[in-house]
Amino acid sequence: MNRKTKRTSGSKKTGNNKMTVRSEREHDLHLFKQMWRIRQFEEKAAELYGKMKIRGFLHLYIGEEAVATGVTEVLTGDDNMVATYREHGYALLRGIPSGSVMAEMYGKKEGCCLGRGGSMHLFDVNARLFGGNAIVGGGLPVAVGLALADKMQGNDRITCCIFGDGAVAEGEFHESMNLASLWELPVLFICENNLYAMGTAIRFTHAVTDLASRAVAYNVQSSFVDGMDVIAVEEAVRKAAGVVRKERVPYFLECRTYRFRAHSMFDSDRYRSKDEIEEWKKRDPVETFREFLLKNKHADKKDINKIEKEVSGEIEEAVSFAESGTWEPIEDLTKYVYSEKGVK
Amino acid sequence: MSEFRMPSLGADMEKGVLVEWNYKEGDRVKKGDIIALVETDKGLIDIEVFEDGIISEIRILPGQEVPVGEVLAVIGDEAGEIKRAGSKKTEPVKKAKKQKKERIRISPRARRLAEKLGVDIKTVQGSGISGTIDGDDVERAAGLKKPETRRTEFAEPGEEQRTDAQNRMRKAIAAAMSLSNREIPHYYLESSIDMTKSLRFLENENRKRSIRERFLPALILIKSVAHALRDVPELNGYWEVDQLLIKQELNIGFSVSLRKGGLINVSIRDADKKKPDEIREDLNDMITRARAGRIRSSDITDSTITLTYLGDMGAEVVYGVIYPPQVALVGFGSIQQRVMAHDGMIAVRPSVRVTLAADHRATDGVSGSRFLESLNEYLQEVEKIWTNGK
Amino acid sequence: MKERGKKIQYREAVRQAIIEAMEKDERVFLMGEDVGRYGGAYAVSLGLLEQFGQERIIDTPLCESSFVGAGIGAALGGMRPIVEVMTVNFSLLALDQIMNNAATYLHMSGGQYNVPLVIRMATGGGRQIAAQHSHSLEGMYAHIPGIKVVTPATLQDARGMLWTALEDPDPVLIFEYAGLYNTEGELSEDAGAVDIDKCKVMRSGKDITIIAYGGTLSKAFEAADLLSRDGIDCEVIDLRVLRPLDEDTFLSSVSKTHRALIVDEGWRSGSISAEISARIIEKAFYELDVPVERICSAEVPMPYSKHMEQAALPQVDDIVKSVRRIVNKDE
Amino acid sequence: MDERQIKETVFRELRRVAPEADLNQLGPSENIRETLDIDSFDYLNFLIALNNDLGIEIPESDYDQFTTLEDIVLYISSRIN
Repeated sequence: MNRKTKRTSGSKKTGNNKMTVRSEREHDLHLFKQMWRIRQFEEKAAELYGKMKIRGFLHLYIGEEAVATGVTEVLTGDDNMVATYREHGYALLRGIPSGSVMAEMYGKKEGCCLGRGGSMHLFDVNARLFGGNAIVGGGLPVAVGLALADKMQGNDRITCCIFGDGAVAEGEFHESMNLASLWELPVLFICENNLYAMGTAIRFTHAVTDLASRAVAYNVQSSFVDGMDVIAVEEAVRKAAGVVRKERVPYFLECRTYRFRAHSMFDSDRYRSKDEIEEWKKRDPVETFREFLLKNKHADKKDINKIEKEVSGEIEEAVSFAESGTWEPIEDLTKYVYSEKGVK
Repeated sequence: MSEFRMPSLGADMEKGVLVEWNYKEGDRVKKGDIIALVETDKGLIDIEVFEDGIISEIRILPGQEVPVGEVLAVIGDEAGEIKRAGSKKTEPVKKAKKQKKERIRISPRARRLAEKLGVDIKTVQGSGISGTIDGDDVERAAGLKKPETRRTEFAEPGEEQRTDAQNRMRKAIAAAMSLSNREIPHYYLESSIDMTKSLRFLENENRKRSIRERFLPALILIKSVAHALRDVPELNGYWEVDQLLIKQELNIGFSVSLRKGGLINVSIRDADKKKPDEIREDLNDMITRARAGRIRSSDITDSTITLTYLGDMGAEVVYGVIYPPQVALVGFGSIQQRVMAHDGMIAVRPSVRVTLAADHRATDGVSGSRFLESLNEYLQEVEKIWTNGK
Repeated sequence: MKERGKKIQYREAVRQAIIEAMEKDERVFLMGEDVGRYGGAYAVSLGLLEQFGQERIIDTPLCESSFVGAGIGAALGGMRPIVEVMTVNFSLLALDQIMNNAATYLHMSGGQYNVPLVIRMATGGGRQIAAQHSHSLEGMYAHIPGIKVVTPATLQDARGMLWTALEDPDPVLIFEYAGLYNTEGELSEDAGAVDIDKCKVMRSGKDITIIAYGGTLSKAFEAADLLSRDGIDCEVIDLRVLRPLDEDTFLSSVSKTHRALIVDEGWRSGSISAEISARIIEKAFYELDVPVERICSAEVPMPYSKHMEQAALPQVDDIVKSVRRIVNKDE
Repeated sequence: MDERQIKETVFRELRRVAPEADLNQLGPSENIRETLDIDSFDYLNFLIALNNDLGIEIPESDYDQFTTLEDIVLYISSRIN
């Protein structure tokens, strides 16, 4: 954990819109807990997938927790978010109860989308989460549109759009960056560069692997940050979001991170070496932050254990909530294909 | 008690479709009655029964296609009457299982209407393409609708429509001709015959008769061919497997062209024994039936040789193709005025070019030319053969 | 007495609809290629930039996927966008956004997110602009649950469908047959919103039901007139809406005439006419006297040369010949 | 019997022999047998029919006066009236 930049004070606004002023110590514990929630949730999801409770595709966020934690720490509850299929962390941290996320992955009616979306398509109106989107690059134009609507209606919120290094090669990345810059729209583009587009390393997918440098072609401010350092990520996102919120223009932030698990449960992970994974695990965002807290006396064993207990309780509850969930009645199959008459 | 079977109505016929019965179970029939109508590649043919009796059981339903030799009905003698009364007669046994049952083409609407109105779809005449029955047809059959006339003036005038029957006939003729071409090594002989004497004889005969009994030139040709064949019997027979079977009876197949195309060889039985008037009447009946599309089975069976005469407006000469299993075919061109040598001088005479096509497996050129010679002799003294005296 | 409407062009009727919508609801805005300064590729939006300003008449770069996606986002964000994709041919670039986002958000989100978006596209061939510009793919879009597909063929529909579509909480695709923009007709002064879920019997008859839409409707009318001289009485139905299909109207018509002919400029295989034919056979089988027939474009990439293109497209002559064969049962 | 009635009778008998022929296409001076493709057999039946209907004898020698519609009508009207 390299600690070059001096920390600004704790965040004025936290993910859940309450004005909380925390001491640095409380703030760091909060960050650790958020990451730990994601880590435990994803580990449990992997276990439940093995037990056939969760089916279909499952893309785990293990290794990238620092990015989601940093990003959601800075956004307000009123900001929009458009994410991808690797969005469990964002869903949890944007305030969707872990039980309803787990139930959604079980396909239960109590899931946040009645079990229709599943792991890749988590939506929540209250959290202003406009989806997990399983089409690589599919969410970018939608984020641009959301920002366009806000600009037209004079709203001061910003729209955060999350995508991977794979999406940067999609035509829609180019089209969306151009539109956002051309129409001066408040879009925060967050690129989670985990070095692999599914099974293809970045050096095989990009002529220019320094993704942040792409933004200059669209006259969009950009920077990159070590995606394994939650403090650094939070700093970078705060700066980026500040530009977007104040200057009402887009910003492109590349978070350089790494996923410790395969692309998805079907992936045999042959395209990278075990050593490379072990090397990156040495910079595990959760473990390195735990050591940092203990070393700097920001936290002691008791605090950490308390967090770990709370989180494991939350996860147990989430699982039992999902287990006891019900199936959506077949009769509702065609519900919501179109709106019932009169719904505005 | 005897079984009435599907007769073979032509050497190449394998099966026929029973179109309709003229009698029902329990009816009395006598020899020669036309018991049913059958459709073959050659067209609709009336089937005669060859014995007296009572129809005790009808086995095949109208519309069914059955192979030659299949039992169509059972004809009992007087006793048959009792037998039938005793056992409860069930519906004629449907032999449909093996053969393809002729599906009635009927639209879904018509089928439902027929059920509703209690109309038997087998009795409904379909006005649609290839006889398909539609709702209006059923309503008409149920008397709910007056017959409708169809406006057709936009159909291109004079456009010939080949019906199914004509197509089948064309196929049958094609099959026979190609078989003949493939298997029969034809040899051809030709000669020109002065017709002056025979035409004059005919004119005198016709002058004595009313128009109804007038003879056409074809009669002279038929009678002279018949007598010439008596002199050269080996041209009158069948080639069976690998040998010639000379036939006792002498039935001349006479080619009759049909108006909308196609050809039927009607069989003039015992052409050598029958009197000219008998032949004229037979010919008249058979040609009228052929052209009306209602030929009888007996009209076209067991010809032993074929004679083609293209008529007075036909081509000069015709080189025919033998109808298997026959071994010869006599072809007459049109009777025309031609230049001929007569007693060393040029003369213009009505004459006919006649050809003989013969099967080289069965006969040789020498028989052929003897036939043409005797044919010529008879045509010079027609009166001799006319009264049947030899 | 309904006072006589003045003569206007189809494109003018569409423009009037856009103006009315933008005046009535400030959430409505028009976005698309060349809709502002150029006045629209088919001059539909001529003058709208001057009237509403560039905040609400937005020229987009040539990026169909993202400006259609932006339209979806703006609709999610509370606006009522009208996105104009110049022609259906270019909409293939935005098909992912339409199918995987617009049509899917509501259902996949368990009913949380509506996408009240209208997308207008020109469609159809017949103007010698060759294979890549002459597609008629409205039938393909009508395959997608979650969106509505309408095809205004008359002035009343061109004028009236837009407002109803904008009020609909779900995405509506409006296909304007390019060949119709120049056509003229009368439109009454008080013409206004019309429904977007019903077919319309435009000409009643007893011998056969001819189902057509968009570019083929006028051909069906012409054929019906010719055939009336032969004493054949055709019922002509304007589909108006390809999804959801208003079955009741064409099924009851076929129950009267017992014969159906569908005229569709799409390619035969998997076309909207195939779907309609299947539904007639499934639900009006016992009303049929003859198999349902279809006249569609030849299954070829549209050729440039005029004679070839005309040979590929359904023509009045084809309709007349088919109806004569069906009704008069000649070979 | 006027000319129209004779022509009608002739057409009726011709139609029996050549049902599908289009008689109103038949020119007055056209050779009937060639135009309507009627062979000697059918033509004899045609003459027999005229004999039945009109009771006139048509000897073979007169055949050459029986080739066109005009000739036939003339021949018959001269015999009957």
